[in-house]
Amino acid sequence: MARTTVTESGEQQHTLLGADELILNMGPQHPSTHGVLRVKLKLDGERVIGSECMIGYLHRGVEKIAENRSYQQFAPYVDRMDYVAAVSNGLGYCEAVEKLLVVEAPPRAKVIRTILTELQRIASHLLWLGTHALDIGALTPVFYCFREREEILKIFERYCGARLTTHAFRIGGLQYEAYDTLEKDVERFCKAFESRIKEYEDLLTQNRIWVGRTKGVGILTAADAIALGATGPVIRASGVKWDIRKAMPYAAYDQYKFEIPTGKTGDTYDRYLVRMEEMRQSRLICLQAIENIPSGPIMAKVGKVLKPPPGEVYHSIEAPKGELGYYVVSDGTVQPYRVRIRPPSFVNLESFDRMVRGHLVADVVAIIGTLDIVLGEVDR
Amino acid sequence: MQAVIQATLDFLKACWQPLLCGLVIVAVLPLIAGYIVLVERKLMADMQARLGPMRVGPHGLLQPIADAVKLLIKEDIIPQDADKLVFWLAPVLSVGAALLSLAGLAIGPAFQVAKGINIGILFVVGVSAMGIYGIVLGGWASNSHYSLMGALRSSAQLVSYETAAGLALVTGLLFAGTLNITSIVEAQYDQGIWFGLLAPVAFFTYLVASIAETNRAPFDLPEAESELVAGYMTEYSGFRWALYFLGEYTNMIVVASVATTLFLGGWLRPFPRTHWLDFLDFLPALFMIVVGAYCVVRVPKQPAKVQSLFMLAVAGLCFAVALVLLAPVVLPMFQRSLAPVVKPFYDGILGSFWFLLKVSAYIYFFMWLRFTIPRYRFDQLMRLGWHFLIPLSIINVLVIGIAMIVGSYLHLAGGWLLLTTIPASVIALIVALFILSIEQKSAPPEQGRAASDSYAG
Amino acid sequence: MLDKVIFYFFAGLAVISAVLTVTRRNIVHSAIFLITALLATAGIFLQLRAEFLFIAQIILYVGGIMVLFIFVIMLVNLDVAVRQMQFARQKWVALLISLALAAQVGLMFWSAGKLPGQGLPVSEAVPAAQLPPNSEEVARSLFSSYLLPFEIASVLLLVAMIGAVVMAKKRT
Amino acid sequence: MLSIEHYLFLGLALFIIGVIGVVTRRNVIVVLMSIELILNAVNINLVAFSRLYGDVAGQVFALFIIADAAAEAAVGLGIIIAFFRNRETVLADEMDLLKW
Repeated sequence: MARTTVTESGEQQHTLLGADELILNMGPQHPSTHGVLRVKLKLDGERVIGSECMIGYLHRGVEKIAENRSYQQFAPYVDRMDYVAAVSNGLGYCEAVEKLLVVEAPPRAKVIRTILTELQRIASHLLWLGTHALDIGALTPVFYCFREREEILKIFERYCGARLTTHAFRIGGLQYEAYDTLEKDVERFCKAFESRIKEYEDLLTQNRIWVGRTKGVGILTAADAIALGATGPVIRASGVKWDIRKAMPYAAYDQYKFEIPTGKTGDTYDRYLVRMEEMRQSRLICLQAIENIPSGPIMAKVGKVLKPPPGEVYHSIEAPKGELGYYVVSDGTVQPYRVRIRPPSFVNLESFDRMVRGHLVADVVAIIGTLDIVLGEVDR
Repeated sequence: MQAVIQATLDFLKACWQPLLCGLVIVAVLPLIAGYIVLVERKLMADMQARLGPMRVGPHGLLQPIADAVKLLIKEDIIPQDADKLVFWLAPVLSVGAALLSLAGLAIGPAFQVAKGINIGILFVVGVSAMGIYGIVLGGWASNSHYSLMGALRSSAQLVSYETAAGLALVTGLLFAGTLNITSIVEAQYDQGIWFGLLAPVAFFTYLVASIAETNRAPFDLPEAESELVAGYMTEYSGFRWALYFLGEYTNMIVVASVATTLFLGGWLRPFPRTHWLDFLDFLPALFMIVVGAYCVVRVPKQPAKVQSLFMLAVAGLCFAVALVLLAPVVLPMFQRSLAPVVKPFYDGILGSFWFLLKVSAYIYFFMWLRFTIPRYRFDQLMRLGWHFLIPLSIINVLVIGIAMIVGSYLHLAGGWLLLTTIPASVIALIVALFILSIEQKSAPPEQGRAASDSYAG
Repeated sequence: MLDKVIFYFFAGLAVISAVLTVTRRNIVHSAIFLITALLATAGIFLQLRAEFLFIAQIILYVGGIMVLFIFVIMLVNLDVAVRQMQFARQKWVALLISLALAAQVGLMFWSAGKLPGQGLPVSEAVPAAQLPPNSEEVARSLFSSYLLPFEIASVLLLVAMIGAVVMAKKRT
Repeated sequence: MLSIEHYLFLGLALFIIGVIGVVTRRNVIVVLMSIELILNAVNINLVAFSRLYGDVAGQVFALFIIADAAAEAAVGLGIIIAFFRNRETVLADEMDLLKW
């Protein structure tokens, strides 16, 4: 057994047996680092006394690619960042460029965007729930979650022909008119989904082992969460009522009533509860939105060639994982001068080290799971 | 030379039966284990709204064979810095201990490899416990952190839970008064009630501890795939990995058989001396008839003619088996003189039917748990073992012993013993829960500290 | 004849593994060979019709004590230990002691004038078929004639348990 | 026929090997393991005589010896862990202080 001494600023950690720490490389090929995250853990026995996240295994230079593509051409690339929530990514980018162009999508487009984005939020949370439960050892929820996610993906497929990297929206509105039975499909899904959430909660929420594994694990206080710039369910579970949909409404969110669920302690269990409640709220938003989809055009008047006036804009939306921001700089040509993306997963990953210290290896996977990171977005 | 040959012949003459049984077990068990895996996958699929293996053979029936072939022809990788000898030895130990412990088990009054061992059930428990070396040494020899952590977790876990399991067995043995497997089952026949009903707490303790001992979910920490990749098996591939797998499933059969023998009446049917339940003897035949009838019903729904014929053949087979099963039960009713002739058949078939039914139910429970609940964390596992199960089983031995003495003063026997043992079990449970609550009050499970001491247990 | 084969097999196994136990550099290998030696001893017990002791040896020694050993070996730093010198410079002392021991026992055999095979056959006094059931017999003896030693042993184990916990506890 | 001397010689061999291990090895864990060997050698003698006289007392005492070995191993290994924590070594000849 190879124990390697860590000589890091002469800091002598006191371990259980007085022996050196054990360095455990988790990932980039590990079943529960959700892709290619590599975590270097300093262990004392099984207790984590330090950690370091190593990222970049999925780096594709998305931001650099933007500088060599026209505005429309770049839109499909953002789908490949958070590839389990492609619709939300697209929404953020399209709205940012629209802000830069000083155009606004027509109301009908806005409502349909909202519906699809909320469905995407449910789909993303379902994927999170399934894999998170799988990490903690529950084998079954993942298949139930995929069953419902499949329904959502079917709606996407019928709408735009793609399931994963949808490229559903266009700058200025929508390319496709909603298909005939969209409302009915969404309604049917939402009606069925109520009981399905209950099914997941039956399996997990009151389960002693689940509570034992998640309660008190990976606590992030509100102050820490703010200091580390955490957003999305992570900060809300710490008790901070921060949701871009309410704070800076975009798309059609100002028309709908919904709650922002918050937690108290900011542990893994709270994050679980917050996300479960968010799925319910998303379902309610969808139900409200399909009641009254305004008629009218789906595309604002934008030219075939987009030449935004020189300037810069920052626009952020509430993606399933947190605040997804696009900072777009235009120099007046057909290509953006610079696109900087603020990915929620990357920023949330900052709190990882704070969360895992003092926990066991088993908790590390629970914490990676609860952060709900997507490496495509972290590495870009 | 002559003497050696003579000795060998004597040995063979004396031991041909156990040797043959052993050979059959070694030859057939991998197949059985493979099909348990298939059943597990099918059950899991059923509970998870999907189909499971469907491609190899009808409904994936040939999947185990395909898997076995795949594993056999896979490249055998030995890590460069591994301790080669130990790396080679460990899986063999694991599967060897599991197979060896089968020798002490009795599937029915007629089927036992080594008959009348004086130490019976202790032999099974002791030998199967040696399988831990396969895990610990394999994890160590792989020279990988994940493997080592799996090995450490496993040794700590097995040592802790073996205590609880052993004490639960002691409680059962209090009723039996013998270690011999056959005598244990006969004792349950004499009492007319299973020991599992007389000592429910002991049965529960053994159930939990046996899950932990076989490294099954929710106690599958040594191989927790989401944390330790595959724990002690991380560096193993191909045939060696298959050996571990075989050892694990054989171990499941072993613990299920021990529980069945000691707590669930072995090869006896439920309430073996309650005569109005005699109709249960027809159950295996009835079961086969129902399966056959179901096949017949399904025949018109088959898409192809070949499949219809296949279904019919299966149905015919079922009916034939049902006839064979019925004969020893029905014939003596008409012809009293036939009774002693068919008795051994009757014992053998019915006995093994009940035994295997109980073992299957036990294993089914394991699987059901695995699909339903998440995994414990290591410190939680240790706390459950040391703060709850072990006190519970110690107190249980004590109070059940007292209950038996009280029962003997009151001249209670059989089902009447429940009058003393059930209150005793309730007392044991209450006291153990009380201890647990004191434990939790005095030392709230604080994260870091509790965790760091978990191995010390 | 069969008895003899079994005895020589287990005896040879025990001696060879014992030698390997004290000579291997790698402690884990040492432990593995010690396990083999203990198992071989268990085989000897079985051959002597001491069935209960056979299984006690397996459960307690092999399943309990040796697991503890291996556990501790894995906890303490092994890599360094293998590279260090394994044998003290007391080889001659060891040789002397063992020679003295062997001489003493040899003298005893010589004075008795008996070699293996010439002395009292172990299974003559009571033939194997007439032995009472072993575990019952051991239990009866343990809980009647030797009840006090049994209780003392349990107190010893309790003390050892407390002692081990106190020793191994982390001083804070 | 197997005579009692067979077992005595086996016990002697194991005993001597154990003594050699205790005296020559530096690693305390191996020393402890050698002690287990010695105890086993004694057990063989006890059980052999028990068989010879058809008296189960020898086996009972062998049981006591096993219990004793368990106690000894537990305390010994506890000491080793405590020692390792303080001195980061398991070598016998470095245990040269009465107090640390």
